[in-house]
Order: sequence, then C-alpha cells, then structure tokens
Amino acid sequence: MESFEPVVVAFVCNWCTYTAADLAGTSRLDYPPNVRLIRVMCTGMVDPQYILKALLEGADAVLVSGCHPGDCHYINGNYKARRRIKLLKEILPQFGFEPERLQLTWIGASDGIQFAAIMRALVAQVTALGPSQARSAMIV
Amino acid sequence: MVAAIEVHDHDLTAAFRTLSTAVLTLETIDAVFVPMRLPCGSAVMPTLVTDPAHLERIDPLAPSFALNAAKVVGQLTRNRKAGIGKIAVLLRPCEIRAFVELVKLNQGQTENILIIGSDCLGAFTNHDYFAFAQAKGEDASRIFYQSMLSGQEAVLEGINLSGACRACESFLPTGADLAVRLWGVATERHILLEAQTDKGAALLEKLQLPTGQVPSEREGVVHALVDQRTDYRDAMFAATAAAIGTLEKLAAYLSHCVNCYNCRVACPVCYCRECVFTTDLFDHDPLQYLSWAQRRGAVKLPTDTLFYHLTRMAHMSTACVGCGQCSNACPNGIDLMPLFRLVAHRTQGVFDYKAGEDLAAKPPLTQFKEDEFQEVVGIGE
Amino acid sequence: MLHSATERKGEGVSLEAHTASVRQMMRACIQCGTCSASCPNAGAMDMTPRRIWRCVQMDSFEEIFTSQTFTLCSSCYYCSLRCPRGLQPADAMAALKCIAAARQMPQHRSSTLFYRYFLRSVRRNGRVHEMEVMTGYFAHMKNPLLPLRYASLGWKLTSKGKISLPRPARGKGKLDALFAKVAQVEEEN
Amino acid sequence: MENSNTALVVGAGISGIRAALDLAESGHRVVLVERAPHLGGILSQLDRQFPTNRCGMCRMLPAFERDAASQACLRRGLFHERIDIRLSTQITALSGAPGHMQVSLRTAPNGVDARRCVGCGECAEVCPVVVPDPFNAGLTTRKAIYQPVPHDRSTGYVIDVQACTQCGVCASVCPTQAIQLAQDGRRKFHILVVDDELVVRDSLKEWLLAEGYSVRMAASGAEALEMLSGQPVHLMLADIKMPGMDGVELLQRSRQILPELCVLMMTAYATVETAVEAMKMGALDYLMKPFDTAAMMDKVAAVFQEQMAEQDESIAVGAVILACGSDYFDPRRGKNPYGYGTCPHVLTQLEFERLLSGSGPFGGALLRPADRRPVGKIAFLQCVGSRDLQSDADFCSSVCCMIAIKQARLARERGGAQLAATLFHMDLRTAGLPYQRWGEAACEQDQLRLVRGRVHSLLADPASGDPVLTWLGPDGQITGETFDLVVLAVGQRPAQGLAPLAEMTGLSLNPWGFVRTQAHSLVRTDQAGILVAGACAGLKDINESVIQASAAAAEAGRILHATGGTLSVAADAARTPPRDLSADPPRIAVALCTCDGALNAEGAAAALEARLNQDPCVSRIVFLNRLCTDDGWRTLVDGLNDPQANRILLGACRSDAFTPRLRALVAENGLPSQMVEAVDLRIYDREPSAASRQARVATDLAMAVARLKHAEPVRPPGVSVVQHALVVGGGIAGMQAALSIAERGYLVTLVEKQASLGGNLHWLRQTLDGADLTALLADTIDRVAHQPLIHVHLQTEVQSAFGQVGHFYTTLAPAKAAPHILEHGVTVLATGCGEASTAAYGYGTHAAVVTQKELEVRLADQRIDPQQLGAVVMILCVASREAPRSYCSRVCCPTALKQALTLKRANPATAVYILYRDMMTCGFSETFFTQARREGIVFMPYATDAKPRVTADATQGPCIRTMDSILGADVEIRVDLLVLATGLVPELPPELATAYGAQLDEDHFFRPADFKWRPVEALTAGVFACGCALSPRGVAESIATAQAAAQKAVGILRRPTIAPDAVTATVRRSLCSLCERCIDACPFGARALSPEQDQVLINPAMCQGCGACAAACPNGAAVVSNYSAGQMLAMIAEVVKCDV
Repeated sequence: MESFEPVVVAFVCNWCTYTAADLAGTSRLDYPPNVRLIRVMCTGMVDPQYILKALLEGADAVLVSGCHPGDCHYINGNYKARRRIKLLKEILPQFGFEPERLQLTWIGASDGIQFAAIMRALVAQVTALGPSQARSAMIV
Repeated sequence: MVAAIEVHDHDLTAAFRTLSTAVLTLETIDAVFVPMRLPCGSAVMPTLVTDPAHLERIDPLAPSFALNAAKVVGQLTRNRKAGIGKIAVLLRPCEIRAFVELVKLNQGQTENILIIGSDCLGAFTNHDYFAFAQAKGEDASRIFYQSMLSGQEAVLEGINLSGACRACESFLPTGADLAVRLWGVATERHILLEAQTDKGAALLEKLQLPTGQVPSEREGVVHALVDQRTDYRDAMFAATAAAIGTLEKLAAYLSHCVNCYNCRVACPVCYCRECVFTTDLFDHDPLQYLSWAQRRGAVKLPTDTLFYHLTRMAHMSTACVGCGQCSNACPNGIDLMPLFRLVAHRTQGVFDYKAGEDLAAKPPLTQFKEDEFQEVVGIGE
Repeated sequence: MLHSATERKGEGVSLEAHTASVRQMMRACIQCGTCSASCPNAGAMDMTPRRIWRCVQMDSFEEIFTSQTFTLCSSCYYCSLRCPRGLQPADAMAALKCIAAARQMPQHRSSTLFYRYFLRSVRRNGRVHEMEVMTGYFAHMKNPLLPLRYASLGWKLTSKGKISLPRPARGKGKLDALFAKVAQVEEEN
Repeated sequence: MENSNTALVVGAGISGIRAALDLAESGHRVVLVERAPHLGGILSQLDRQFPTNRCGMCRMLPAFERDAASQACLRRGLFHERIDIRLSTQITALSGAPGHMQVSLRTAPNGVDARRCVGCGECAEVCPVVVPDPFNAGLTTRKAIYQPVPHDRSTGYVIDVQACTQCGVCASVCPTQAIQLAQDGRRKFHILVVDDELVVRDSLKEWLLAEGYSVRMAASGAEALEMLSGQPVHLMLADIKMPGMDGVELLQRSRQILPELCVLMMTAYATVETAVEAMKMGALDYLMKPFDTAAMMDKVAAVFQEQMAEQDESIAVGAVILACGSDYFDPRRGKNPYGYGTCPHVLTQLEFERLLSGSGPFGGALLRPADRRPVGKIAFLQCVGSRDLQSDADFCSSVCCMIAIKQARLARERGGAQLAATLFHMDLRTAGLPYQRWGEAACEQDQLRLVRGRVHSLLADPASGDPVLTWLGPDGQITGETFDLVVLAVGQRPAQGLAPLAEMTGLSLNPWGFVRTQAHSLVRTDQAGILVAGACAGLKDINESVIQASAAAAEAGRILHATGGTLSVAADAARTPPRDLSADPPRIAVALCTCDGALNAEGAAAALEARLNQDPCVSRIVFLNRLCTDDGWRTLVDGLNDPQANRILLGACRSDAFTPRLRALVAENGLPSQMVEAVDLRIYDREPSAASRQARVATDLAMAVARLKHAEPVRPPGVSVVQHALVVGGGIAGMQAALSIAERGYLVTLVEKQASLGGNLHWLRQTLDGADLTALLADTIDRVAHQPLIHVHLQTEVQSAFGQVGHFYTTLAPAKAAPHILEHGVTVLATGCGEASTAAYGYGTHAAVVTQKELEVRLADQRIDPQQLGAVVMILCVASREAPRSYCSRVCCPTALKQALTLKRANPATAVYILYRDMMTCGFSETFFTQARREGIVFMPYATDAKPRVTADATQGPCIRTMDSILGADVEIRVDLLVLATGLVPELPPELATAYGAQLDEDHFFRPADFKWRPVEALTAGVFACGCALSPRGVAESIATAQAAAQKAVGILRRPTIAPDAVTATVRRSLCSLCERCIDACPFGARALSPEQDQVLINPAMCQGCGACAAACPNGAAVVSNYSAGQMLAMIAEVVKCDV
C-alpha cells in the first residue's frame, strides 16, 4: 500500500501562532509538510463553515491555533473560537469523524519549538488514523 | 393563580373559543392569533382575528401542525418601532420555544404580545392529518382530543402522532404568560388556566373567571407521559445514531436530498433572510465542479448537500426546539427531525442550554467564559 | 581602681546624651534583619541585633541595657559588611558597650569588669594572659561561686595547654603608647 | 522657515517604538535609531508581562490607519510608512535649536546586506565561532553570524564583529552572496610597522596578516617617513625607543605630512610615560610590550572600524526623543554576597525570564541550567543593587517586585503544584492599579510565599551544591532553607553610553546617572528640543513607559508644530485615487523572483507556470531575478505594466520586506491595497526534497490566487472627523490635555463643573521633591487663558452624549445658561479623583484625627502649628490595598514622607511615627524614605490582621496601639495628631463614560483598552482618559498621561477623514436579518444599529478587522474584506487539493 500522507489544514492566527510557525522556520525546526497553514487575523474569525469545508474537501484533520487566553490581539477572539470548536467536537464525531480530526491549540509567539512538536505529533496522530472518510466521498 | 373555564358537552374547542373571545373583547387586546380551520377545507392555520365572530372556526386542538407559527409571530412583532397593538397568541409549546429563540435573535419581541400556551396533545404529520381530516370531517379534532385525553391508544385509523410529537417530552407550555392545562385535568367539566407571568396574572384577573384547582393526579399523568416520550426519544436517538454513524451513512440518510432547502424554510429558528447556501458564495465556478469530480472520480450534483446540513447543525442545533417541521417539509420524505434532534440534544447538552426554555439565557455561541472547555485545547499528546 | 576615660566620662551625663551617637548611627535602619541573620553570635543573644536597633529608634534604651546582646558582639563586622543601608551596626554595638561601662550599669558590671581586666592584661603583657584576666576578674567580682562556673572550661583549656602560668611578659609596656593614644582620643571626644 | 517635520527617536525599545509610532500616527516622520542590531530592547526577551502573565505587545500597533504599519507580532519586526528604522546605529553629534537640529548618525557595518539576506541560516550552520547568546542572557550559545531576535526575519543575519574571526566560510555558502566580510576591506587597510628590531617586525607582520590586513614594515623612522609619503597608510605602529629618530619624533614629523594619520605607539614598561606624552601629541593609544596579541588586535580592529566605517550621515530633525533604556546592576560587582557567577544555581531575573521562555534554552521547561534538574523550590531575592547604599543605589528599581511575582506565577504555571516559590522582600511594591490584586492572587492561587526580610548571603550546600539561604523572620527566628534555584532582582543602572551622550548633548543627569527631567515633567530635559522616554530617566514598568513615551511624542510633536512642521496629510491626499474595479473580472498579474535560479531548480518554474495558468484569472506571469536589487525591482515595475491587470501577486524571498514598496507601487497603479498579495518563496528551503518544496510553494501561490480572485474591490467610505476635542475636567490633567491638543493646532472645548480651573491643585502646595505646585497651577491657568484654541466652560457639566469616534454629540449644561450641543471628534475624560472618606481610626470623633488632605490644608493655613506637636502618627493604607478597594493609591506614601519631613524639619522634637504596610517609594523617591529615617522618623509596619487600634478621648490626644512584630509587643503612642492616608477614589460618573462607549473597571476608574499597552484609551476608539480618572497618580504622572492622551487624540484629529483599512468589516444589507449577533461579538464597539433600526452600521475607523462579526453571522451578511467567506472557502479548497 502506498504510504499515507495526511493533509492537515491549520487555521493559525496572525499574531501568535503564525509568529511561532515562522519562528520554527527560522529556528530551522522541521515540521511535516502535511500541515498547510491558512493565516487568519484571529481564531475568532474561523467560521465553523470553514472547518466543515476543509473536512468535506478531504482534509484529514483541521487544526485551529491561536493565542493563549489573555493574549488575543482582539481581546477575546480565542474564547469565541474555543466555544465553536467545542460545538463542532460534539457534532462531528457523531458522523464518524474521530476527535483527533479537529483540534484546537494555543501556541504563543515564542513557542516555535512547541509549534514544531505539536505539528509533528498531530501529523503522527492523523497518520495513525488513516485517511479521512471524506476524501473519497461522492456526496459532499 | 388558577382559573377554570367550564366545558359543556365535552366540547373543549368551545372552551378555547370562550377563552379567546373573552380575551379579544378585553380593551387591552387588539387581536388574537389562534389556529383556525380555514373556511375552504380541512386545513388548520394560524390566523389573526380581530372580530370575535370569526372565532367560530377556532380549532386549537386539531392534530394539525402545518407550520411552526413562531416565525409568523416574529413577523408580527419584530418591527421595533410602534407595534401593531397588543396581540394575544395561542401557541403550542414548541412554537413558544421557537419564538423565544427568535426573540433572542431579535426576530421578534415579547413586549406587545401575550402568549397563551396550551398543554400540547400533539399532532399528525401533514400527510397523515389530511387523510384523517378527510375521513373524520368536522369531528376530526374532537375525536383526536378525546382519544388523547382519555389516555387511550393514540393510534386512530392506523395513524399515530408524528415522530416529533411522540419524542416530545416538553409538551407543557413553558414560557407562556398564560398556560391552558389539559393533561390530568377533568376536561369533561372544565379546562384550567394558570398564569405563569405577571402579565398572565393580570390578564387572568381581568377575565374574572371562576377559580379552579389543579388536581393532584395531574402530576402523575404528566410524569408518565414524559417517561413514555423520553423512552421513545431515546430509542429514536439510538436508532438514528446507528443510521448516521459514518459520513457514508449520513450521506445515505440524506441521499434523497435535492438541495431544495425546504427544511430550513420550515425551520422556525432558521432565521436568515437568505440562507448562505442560496447566496453567491455557492455560485461555484464551472471549473470547480470538474475539479471535485476529478479528485474523487465522481461527484453528486448539486453539491454541498452534506455541507449544507452540517452547517445548519453548526448554526442552528443549539436553537432546535424539536418541532419536527423539517421532516414535515421535506418533499422527498427525508426524516430530518431525528437527526437534528439527536445533534441538538448533544450540542445543547454540552453548553447546558435548552432551546426556548429561558428567555434570559444567552445562546451558547454568543457568550464565553475565560476558563471553560479546557478539554478541547491541546492535541492530547 | 583604674577607670578608663570612658568610664570616668559617664559620671553625671544623661542617658539621652550618652545614647545620641547610637541613635544617630542606627536611625536609618530598615529592620531587614541582615545583621541578625549574619551574626555568628546570634544564637547566644537574648535579643536580636535588629530588635536592638528597633529599640534605638523607639528610644527604649532601658530595654537595650537589660539585654546582654551588645556585650556578646565579637566585632566580626559581618553586619557592617552586609548592611544594605551602609550602617555600622558593629560600631553601634561597641558604642553600647562603652555606654554600659561609662554608666557603670550594674547589670553589665560583670562584662565591664571582664573587659577591663582583659585590656589591663593586654596592656601589661602585650597580649592577653588568660590566668591573669580571670584572677583579676574573679577577685573583683567577689563572688566565690563564679570561678566554679568557669572551672570546666578552665580545665579543658589547661589540659590542652591553652592556659599557661604567668611568665615574664615579653611585650610589657610595648602597647602603652597605643593605650595612651586611645585614652587621649576618648578624652577629646 | 519650515522644519523637516521629522523627529529623531534614539532607542527602539518599547518606549522608543511607542514614541515613534505615536509621532508617525500623528502624521510626522520619524527616524528611529537603535544601537543594537534589533528592535524591541529588553521586551524582545520577555514573553509575558505582569499583571496578566500574558503578552499584549501587538496592541501597541496603530488602531487607525492600520495599513500604514505592519500587522504582526512586534517580535517579528516593525514597519511603518513614516518611520525610518536604523539598526546598529548611534548618534555621534547633535546640534541646533528645537525645530532645526542637525544630528549625525553612524551605522556600524555588520557585514551582511540585509536586502539580500533571505534568512536561510546556512551561514550560521557553518560558522565555527560559538559565543554565548545574549538573547538568551548567555544561557545558550550562538554563532558569530546570527539572527539577533529569532522571531525577527526582517533584520536578516548579522555578524558579531567582535567575535568574528573573518574566516570567510559563511560568505562561501551564502546562496545570495549577501555576506561581504570586512576581509576585503581589511586587505585595503594598510598598516605600517616601524621597529628597529626585526623579530618584533616579523611577529607583528605575521599577526596582522593573519587578521587580513595589509602590512608594510620600516626599520627606522627615516624609512617610515619615506614610505608614508609614497603609498597610503591607514595606521602606523611606531616603536618609541629607536636609534636615530625615536618614535616620538617620528610621530611629530609624520603628522606634519599626514595630519590625520592614526598612530599607535609601541612601548616597553620603562617608556610608558613617554607614550603617554606621545598621546598628548596626537598618538591614538599605545601598545605595551610584551604584546597581548588579543588586546592589540582589538585596538587595531577598533581603528579599522573607525576608519573604514561609512561616513556619518547628517540628518535634519525638529526634535529628539531619547529612549535608550537602562542597564542592570552586575551582581558580580562588589561583595557579591549571593555568589552570582560562583554558585551556578543563582540567576538574574533576566536569565530566569529566558529560562521560562519557549524560545529559551529548554523550550520553556523549568530546568536548572547548570545540571538540567527540574526545579522545585525557587527563592526570589529582591533589591540586589537597589535600595542598597553599599552599592550606591539609594533608589528603588520600581519593577523588580512585580517581575518577581510574575516569574513566580509563571514558574508555577510551568512547574505545577509541586513548585514552591518564596519571595524575600522588604516592601512589596505593587503600586500599579491592578498590581495589588495580582500579587494577592499569586499568594492565594499559586501559593507564593512572601517573606519580609533580607537574606544576608548565600552558601552552597557542600554535598549537593544547592544554594542555602539564611534569614531572620519577622518573628526574630533565624531560618535556613535549601533551594533549587535563586533568582536575583538586579537593580537598574544607567545605560552604558548615556553619560557620553549626555556630555555630547549637554543633558544633566541626576545623582545616579539617569537623565534628570524638569519639575512636573517626566519628559522634558534641561535641553530644549531633547525629550526623554522610558528607562533612561529611571526604570519603569510598561504602563508607565508607554505613557511617558506618548507624552514625549506629544512634546516632540508640539515642537515640530510650533517650528513649522507640516503633517504629511498632503502627501496622503496626493495619492492616486483607486481605480473603480467593481465591474471588471479579476485579472491577476503574477511576478515571481527566481532568486538566482533557486526557484527554477529541476525545472520547477515551468511547472509552476503551468499550474498557475490553469486558472483563467491569471492574466500574465513574469519571472524576474533578484527583486532585491534595483534592477530586479525595475523589471517588476515594467513587467506589471499591464493596464488590464487589476490584481498583483508577487512571489519572492522574504515577501514582508517587499510589502512596503509593493504597496507604494500598487497605490501608484491606482489599485486598492487588498488587490496585492506577496508570497514568501524561500521559507521552504529546508524541505527534504525539491518536489515537496515546489509543492508547498505552489500551494501558497494557489492560495494567494484564490484570495485575490475573490477579493472585493470596493472599499467602504471613510469616517469623517470633526477636528475638535472635548476635554471633561479642568484639573491639571484636563488643562494639560487641552493645552497639548491646542498646541498642535486643534480646537478644544474644556469643561469644568467648578467655578475655577485647577482641581486638586487648589489645595496641594508642593511635591515630595519640593517642586512648587502653586506656581504650576497659576502658570497652567495662564497658558490655558492665553491659548486661543481652547474654549473653557466653567460651571458646566456634561448632560448627555452620543456618537462615535470622529463625531460625538455632547450636550453641555452650564449652571447659568441653557444647554447646548457640542460636536467633536474625540473625548478626553479628565475627571480626576478625590480623597476617600473614612470612618476608621476614630476619624470624625476627634479633632486630632485628620486625613492627609486636611493636614496639607491646615499646615498651609496654619491651623496646625508644628511647634505644638509632641507626637504624630500617620497610618497608611486606610481601607486601601484590601477588599473592596484592593489597589494602591500611589500618592499616599510619598505624601506621608513629605508631610512627616515637613513636620520634623519644622520641629525636630516632634516624634513622628509612620505605620505602614509596604512603603511604595518607587524609583528615586526612595531617597526621601532614607532621608526620613535619617531624620528620626520611625517606620512601623503593620499587618492587615493586626491593624493599629485608636482610642480617642476628648481630653487627651488619641492613643494608638499597634503591634510591632520586632518588639513582639504592642506599642502605645499618645499623639497630638493622627493622620490617615485614606487613598484616592475616582470621580468618573459611569454614565459619562458609557455615553462615549467607555467602561469603568471594578474600582470605578476608566478601563483602558489594555492597562499596559494602551493605557490612556478606551477599547472603543476616540475616548481617552488622563490623570487620576485612569488610576491614582501624582502630578507629574498626571501631566504625562494628559500629554499621552492628547497625543492619541491628535492621531485622530489630524485628518478630516479616516480611511478604512484593507481588512475591515462590512455589511451586506440584502442578507442581513438584523439579529445583532455581530454587534454583540464586536469587541471594539464598531458595530451599531442605525437610528432607524433598519440596518447594522459599521464605523470603519473603529473596526480592527478581527472578523468576530463574520464568524458570528450565520449567512455571510457580515464580511471582512480580505478574509471574506468566498476567499476563505476558495483558499481551503486549494490547500486541500494540493498534494504534498
């Protein structure tokens, strides 16, 4: 069997996690290319629709990552994001999406090492899960 | 405060007529909004009445639930400028709950209305009701409520309550100003009225009705019914969960969907003026379809079917009141109600929220706390 | 009996006047306790140095002089070295000793006498002569039981050869100039 | 005569950045110079800040005209259209008068061409030189070529000239040839060695050649002179003792030929005096034989640097702000009782900060640096080199207590429940408004143990090496305890280089070597035109630094305005109006820099082109090389010259670096700024295979195409601004705010409810340091009266108000006239505070019990005669710093000292006792605390659970009993006067604040958008507060807040309209159901229902583009431009589609 390369869509906030991602890059910390970053201004702007879209398009996992509580450039966007993730984490598993396929993390601007570590761990988790059921679905 | 309206000749509809007429004749009330049997057939529809003479055709206990009237009440009240006057509305409990949700979404106002809610006896599906009304004619409603209240087998002529009603454990009108009590009440003698708010109490006072007393056996009757409904509901949840456990199964469940979006039109809490799925956002580029097909080998059109239903769950499941109108509305017979109720049960549960129950409770996604749901943060290495 | 200039000066001076210099020295103390925690003799003191300075600030000199703390200061100067305010607690301790001597405070008679015989021995011999110090001290204290208290320590020291019998003092008179100068300075102040 | 409208800001730490941004926001140009090769100063090393343990640095960025500045974490660098940032640069000369100053700047060459460096790091990989990394306070190492702040790619790599051995390996691996080692330069640097001894000549030649210099040799003075007249010589090394012409003569004669020649004398010990003489004759320095090679090479290198450095650049500026920060006490100095540098488990606060950082030595894991053992017990020792007369520090360093609390809490967060922290202190200085509660929370939630007492020294446990501390507890018990780690709160010291700078500029320094500011001002120095911000006038926390920096900007702006500086509004207006693209289908022009072929590895360019061409919206693709060069840029400009293209996509290395120029280009083309995207092509250089690298680049380009394709060309209209300010409250803060706005040329209405201006200055006479407040009041009132742009309304109150930034409507109600409506663009609330009332300690029952204010007044009107006072007790923190008023009022401790010293000096016989909890004499006011003790004032701490008790009977004076923990007993004091410090309470009516969209905090002070980073403005734009409406503070601090608030206000008032930025929310009315979820979701109050209640309106100036509204809206009626659902869904589809 061909080795499975998962696709992880990561919505990262412009302020903290994106800085950490960049820091990981400049610190020459490798993280798997399976993670595709979509920079958003704030995790609070991540509409549940975007997550559903990514999963239905065939992403094997979606990560939303932003500032730690209290760090949000926009004061409270990350709290709002957390509720939305909670909501989707109630809905999606009912349709067979494993909980690992939707993740939320807080990664601060200086946490380049953590960023790389989390990406590696996440890709490992998803690789172990195997391809998402949505990859080949005919009805989307 | 409890009042009673006498029932003569087992005619509960007449008692409702008495109540509505009395309310409408009050100076403070400009109109009543009640279910009426339309003159031109068996259909029972919400009607705005200003002339008491028209209340002759009132039919609140018909097993008909053509639409959830919450949206209409919203339309009657949502204009924030000078209202159209005071209206008393007679609603089913699930209509009240939906209306409460709409008020939270600024799609309706409670200021100028007085909500009269009735213990709900349930209803048939639209399809079943047509058949039943055809068969029973003018007596359809009386046969239905007598059968229900006597505790006999609900099935009549092989027709049972709709799935939504059989799974409904919230058949008492919470959130009404004035509640009409039927379950466990000696309805052969009277129906009871109970004020649930100050507004309701004031109205009841004006009506100058003889006082009544809620019989002690009511509690037992209600309890038993709640248990029965809950059992049904849980069985339904289990069956549905099994039927949708994977994306493939969900797709099968929804395979007859033609993206007509009737379910969202019928949904009382789907309040968008225009659904996002009907906006230009989903006017895909022709190349896009080809790209989807190429990636998967084949793609069903119209696309975005699962996307639509899942999005609706994300948007509206925390406001779902379980009225079942989505199932009623589907032209292709997809039973959406069990699916949505199941999802709603879960999502409302995690936020400790019950749609429509409390006007003061803020919808889950409009608030947050600083230290909550820590369990969803982190990838659990 | 020979009294030092300090002791002679004490006569007829008010306590307040006597203690003015100590007040001046320790007023700015912030009670951080650095001196007390630093002090190697703190364990033997009945009152922490910090408390002494607090008493100085509060003008409770009576309380200070009921304590033996200042007499136990061995002038190691750790406290002065470490005081964050740059104060000189060791000097203040010395000043307190002087005041106690000058005012011939009965409660400090014992240590005043001890100091006196100690210094006298040093002056005479150019170094301390333990036997001489103790003999003079015991004689002056006129307490027949007092030597017994030191008996055990005395035997221990003697057995280790730490205490020798009087010998002709080689340093005799060599420190006279130094003592004279001190006396002169004390007189002038 | 016009001035340059440019201000110079020296130092790019937080204060410098704040001042520079403020000036830029108010339309001025700024040159921001920084000695270090990076921005951010100390804050680049601090991840979290008190009192939140969070970071909010990005909140410093402009809230208006966001597009003019970078929109990213400040650790990643900073950009602003009007700020010219010069790193590794110092000022070397300064002259001229305010408005017309001339400054010389010298930039140290660092060997790497920043424009070419792509930040790949290949150079650092191969560099053989390893040195301690100052970014991690020496806890890790770095190479001689390095990135100064790891987050900040904008600086590129730089070379540590001191450490670099010039081996040249880095230059050989640099893929973009960005490294120009000084090696070549050194070869052109000719050194003439003159010595009669061959062996000396030979060894010198060998050393110098090895360092890369060119060397010539002469055996005698005569020979040397001959050579000097021939070829160029940059440096001569001359031996003193030579037969014939000696070194001194050679020096004299050579300087006749070449007056500028640098000469270093070489001397043996015997002739040192001659060498010193030679220096008087013009020799630069001397080298002692036998030679210390390293020291000698350093001296030669210094001459080389000096000689070969680029010429100083001279620039004209109107005002200068010094924000060069401070240094820290070196605990190794002096007696070093805590064994820093000896015991490896003793760290400074900065080192500990780095230990806690995710970018620190262990990625944030709390391990001991020396042995990597997990840390369980930490001791924080305060006042190391502060409040210590033995290290010449009769001052408090102001921030260390809070830093220690922060670090204790962070340590607990990292180390979990088993981590135990102990903080040794004398006074816990939690003097900021929210700090008291935060300190309490540290004790309650994080079990921080506070010990009042000083640890005298530190011993290492002989067996384990762990530090053992001994201290005297308040109970008189001596305790010894072993800790895993000891953290020293090292105090502030003046920045290195401040003294010479002061000398150059003529600035006065205070006794401790910090910049001395003028009375009542935190920013004015004794040199007109030179202002000061931040720690170079004494260490401050971020809140104070930011306020002071904004105040300095206000003063600088005032000078620029007064001397004829013009704002760059004209330049804004001159821009080409954007083309109307609403009807055009998207056509995207793509330009890709091949980066010397890096992009085209294995024919990738063609594949990329094919992939991009799949999208019919891509109208053309241009490949160009070396965009970083002027040639490359020209190719871009020519290549994009396509009138049909209405969107531009640029792919290059370090796209951020090109964004500013690209924006300018796009503006020239008449395209809105959201129609351009820049993609970084070189961040995937580390990918294992060319294929995966190409795939990622392709994905990023595809995403950018998707985003551009769905970009909405229309921008909402801007917000018009009524260029008129309202200041509510005519105390010193209100008056200063009005003056600072009016002095910039804008109308101000100043409203005061009393019959005269002045507020609390009516009764305050002077400050602790003796500055005259009566004169200040008179002078300020006079300036207000003579300022034609200020309209004063006395006996007038604000009746009601509504509106938003740009246009407020306020109904003013004068006492004796009809109410009228004022229209204004911004609001400044300066409603002040009053002394809290009390019923404690017998107040109100006995005439001898007074408040601090009453004492002040009665001393002034001589109702209290100090000669009559035998004993006085002052009780501090009356109902303050404990629930419900859990904040420090900051002014009471200094006031108590002031009053105590006044009484004591008037009558030395008066016994004065101050009963306190923690003396909050932060900064240089500590010296008055020392003075007070010296003058015999007795300070007695009390605990909240054992407060002083007062019995007052009418015949005798009040009697105070208090527990003295040191005496271990109650002390009883009968007094003639008992003074209570009741603290300050705000006088800001909540309805006034909310009318303007502002909010109050739990203590009823104005709630700032962010206590630290946006301290004088509300989260809702256009509303500011200053003075004690913000939090309790003294007069000079109030004036600073007023200047800061005025500066912020001017940033809005300066233009008639505020244009919306690229990322701004809009409403699609046809879809909107008016559910108002978006209004609830907006944290900035930018959304509101229209007065007709038929639509949701957005104030684009208030919108910050966070998208909370869009995510709350179920059907896309709330749209954030550049992040619209259409763009997002298209981008998602692209990233999922791309194969890895």
